Amino acid sequence: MINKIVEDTRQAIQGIKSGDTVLIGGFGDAGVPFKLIEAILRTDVCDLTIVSNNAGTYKRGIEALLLAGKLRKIICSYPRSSGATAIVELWKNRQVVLEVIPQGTLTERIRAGGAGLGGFYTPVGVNTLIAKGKEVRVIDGKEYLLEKPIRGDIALLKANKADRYGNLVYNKSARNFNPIMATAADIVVVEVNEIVELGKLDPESIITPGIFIDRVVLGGQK
Amino acid sequence: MINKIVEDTRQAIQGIKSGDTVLIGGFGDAGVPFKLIEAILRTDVCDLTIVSNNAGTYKRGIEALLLAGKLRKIICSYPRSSGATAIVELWKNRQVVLEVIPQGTLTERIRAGGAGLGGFYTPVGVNTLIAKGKEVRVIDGKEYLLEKPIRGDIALLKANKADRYGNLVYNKSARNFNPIMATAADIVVVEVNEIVELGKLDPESIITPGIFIDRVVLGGQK
Amino acid sequence: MKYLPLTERQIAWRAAQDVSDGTYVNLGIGIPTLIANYVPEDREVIYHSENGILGMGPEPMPGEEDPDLINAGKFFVTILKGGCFFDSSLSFVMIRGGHLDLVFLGAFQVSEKGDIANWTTGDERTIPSVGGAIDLAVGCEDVRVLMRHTTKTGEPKIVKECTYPLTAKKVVKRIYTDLAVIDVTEKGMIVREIINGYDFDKLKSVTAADLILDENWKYLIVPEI
Amino acid sequence: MKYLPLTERQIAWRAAQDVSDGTYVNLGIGIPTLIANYVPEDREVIYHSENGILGMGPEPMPGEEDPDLINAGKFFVTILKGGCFFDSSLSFVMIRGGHLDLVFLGAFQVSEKGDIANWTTGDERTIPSVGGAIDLAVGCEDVRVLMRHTTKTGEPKIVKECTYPLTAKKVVKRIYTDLAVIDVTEKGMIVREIINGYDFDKLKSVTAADLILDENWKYLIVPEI
Repeated sequence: MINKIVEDTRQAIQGIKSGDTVLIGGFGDAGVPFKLIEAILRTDVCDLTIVSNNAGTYKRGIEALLLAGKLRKIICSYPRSSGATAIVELWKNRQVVLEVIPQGTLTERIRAGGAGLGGFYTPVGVNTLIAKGKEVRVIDGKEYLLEKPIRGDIALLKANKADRYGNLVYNKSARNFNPIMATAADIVVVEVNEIVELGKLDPESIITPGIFIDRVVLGGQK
Repeated sequence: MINKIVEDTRQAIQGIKSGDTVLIGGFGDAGVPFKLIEAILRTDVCDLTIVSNNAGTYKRGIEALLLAGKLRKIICSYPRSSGATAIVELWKNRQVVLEVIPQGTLTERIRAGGAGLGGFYTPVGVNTLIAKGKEVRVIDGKEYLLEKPIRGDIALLKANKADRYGNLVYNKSARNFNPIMATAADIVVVEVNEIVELGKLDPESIITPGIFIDRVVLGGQK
Repeated sequence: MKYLPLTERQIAWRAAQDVSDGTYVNLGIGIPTLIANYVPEDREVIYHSENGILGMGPEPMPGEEDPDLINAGKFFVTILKGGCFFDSSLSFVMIRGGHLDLVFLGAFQVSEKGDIANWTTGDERTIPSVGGAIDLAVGCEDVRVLMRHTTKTGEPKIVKECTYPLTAKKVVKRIYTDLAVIDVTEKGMIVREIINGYDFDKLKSVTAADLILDENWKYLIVPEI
Repeated sequence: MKYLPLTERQIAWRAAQDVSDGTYVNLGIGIPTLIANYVPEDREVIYHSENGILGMGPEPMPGEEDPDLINAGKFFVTILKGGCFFDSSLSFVMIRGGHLDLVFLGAFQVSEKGDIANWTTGDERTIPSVGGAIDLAVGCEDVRVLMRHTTKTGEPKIVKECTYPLTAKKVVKRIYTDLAVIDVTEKGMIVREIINGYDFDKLKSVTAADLILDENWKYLIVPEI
């Protein structure tokens, strides 16, 4: 019998190890798996690379990981936010490596990682600092940059509801990066607001099919 | 006021012209916009290039277009099917150009066309006839083919329900190529089983947001 | 003659008049966000938010905020009838694939050729943050900029060549400032509207690019808001 | 000694025994499709259909066919509890991205190194049709082939090098035929099971590749079906 539901967040993140690349869902605070991130704080793993849209705020989520000294690198599109102080300080003091990627390129690189592609050509970033060190190629008269896939050792996601197969639905704009990150890591873990019986999710409306999910844990209401 | 609903299939396909590339949704008979295709038969456009998963069967759909002599070329993944006789005959007699593409590469090339990408590297087709004439590139030790985007002048889709914004939901496996083709043509037209009031489709469950859709026409029940 | 530069709200009001019925629009962070308040009510406009919303509505009533329903600036918003949610991947298919009709952005600088610099000053002390800025600038056929005509210290923001790191080349079609409305065309920058009490010569003196005065130029008139 | 080659159903039965609980499986068109009938009932297996179904169930009862619910072979199917629908793009993200646990395919030929030829004979008179064959062969870590050991005219289908146009190189892990079960390994092709009444020498005589007999080889025993 397939049952991806685990008892607690400690079991949920099992297998995470120092040096790992961790994909973390969310945009702002919406769709961030705060409980799973807290579980990392209770382990001794460190030297992590985080891939996420933002870099945490107000000492919670990714900012808590930064403050706990667990991160080597952050790959994101928008670290600057009101309430984002740790990343600014650590970046200034060169205590964390920061890689800033256009948001659409970030989504597409993660998708490529999950889709088994070797890379893609995007017009985004041509003639900018983003192009530094990247191959520029003219295709049908237009310039593009070659961008490579991103994959994680583990992905930490947040969804609204799950069943025991790991089928997921999200809530409003808390969907954001979660569905693509679900496809692009060796271990994919999701924190949900609610676990429902198999068959309760409409087959037409499941956003992330369970095939992408390894473990589901109840995270408590948002 | 936004109202993408048109009265009949003739209005729906307005703008189609000889020499156009036409994306047509469907897999087998499921999700094929038969009424929109019939509307093409009633025009004098010809010399069309069709992009679709199959090449029609039993004198209906794409096969009807073939029999009417309207097609110059078919780009598809699987022309051979029980009931597919026209494509076989015309191909043997070199009366139609056939380009066969692996199904996942076909979906991805259409998606790239809709997503503004210049191309992508896929491992599918390396060391096969598919690789003929294509750039092979080693990325991180693995071989990939460069594949280019596909776009249509017009896309003909089938969905289950639509509202006046063109938001769409599909029915079961009739979804198939329709959502990606919706992103990749200059004019995007959809034939639906039912038109519903704005607000009746659940914002969490809309599969194709109306932004991709130009015209909606009621096609009669499947 | 006395003159009153437009307020940010007035710049947004002016831009809002150009948003026609039935358009799909993305409003960048900053002044552009204000545009939604001033689009004439008889026009049905669908707002896109890059974190995965189409049909975004105004801020919610106090007490009705939903932490899962925010815009790209991380402020609480609502969703209107006919709106929908999707993931970041599909959101950027919309943006990069050219599916939006109109994008309004803020900018540090815009060049004569329509180059835009709006994501980083290149300052070593300011953390770079790009978000969807480049995608939005590159993806849409009709990119418009809302900004003050000059910096706080009076430096022109409309320039021959951007000195700040570029966001994208040759993309800006129209600029709305507190002094004028200017189109970026093949022939050069054409001034369509100037505020009352100001004139073309004064405008040239605060602009570091060549300007052409449209022979049918008009006063840039906005309501008090 | 007399021997009875397995029927197609028996080949499928044998392959089905290797489908463990909780796996995500794609069954290619032809003999592989039959596997679903023979997976032991205590195992929960999720079938993927490349036209956009996970959790595909058996064919519907007469009169309950839904033209919108078909499998990749265009036959009517059903969906089981916990199943879902998605578009072709996400379906091939699953396939090419390595998300399926097991893929069973038919084949014209399999080579010693695990190369597979199953999509075209290269015959000028037969219309080429690839479908998802290459994606399936390339995307999954565990690709297994079900086929008759020889062609109708007795030619070996397990060969040193494929003579038909390749589908993919070095992907097949195990082959189920009407005579044997053979693993494709780094060391070569290892015969794990042979049908009763047949032997290794006979097997070699109908195989055009080098074979190694597993020292723990067993009889390939299947029920009558």
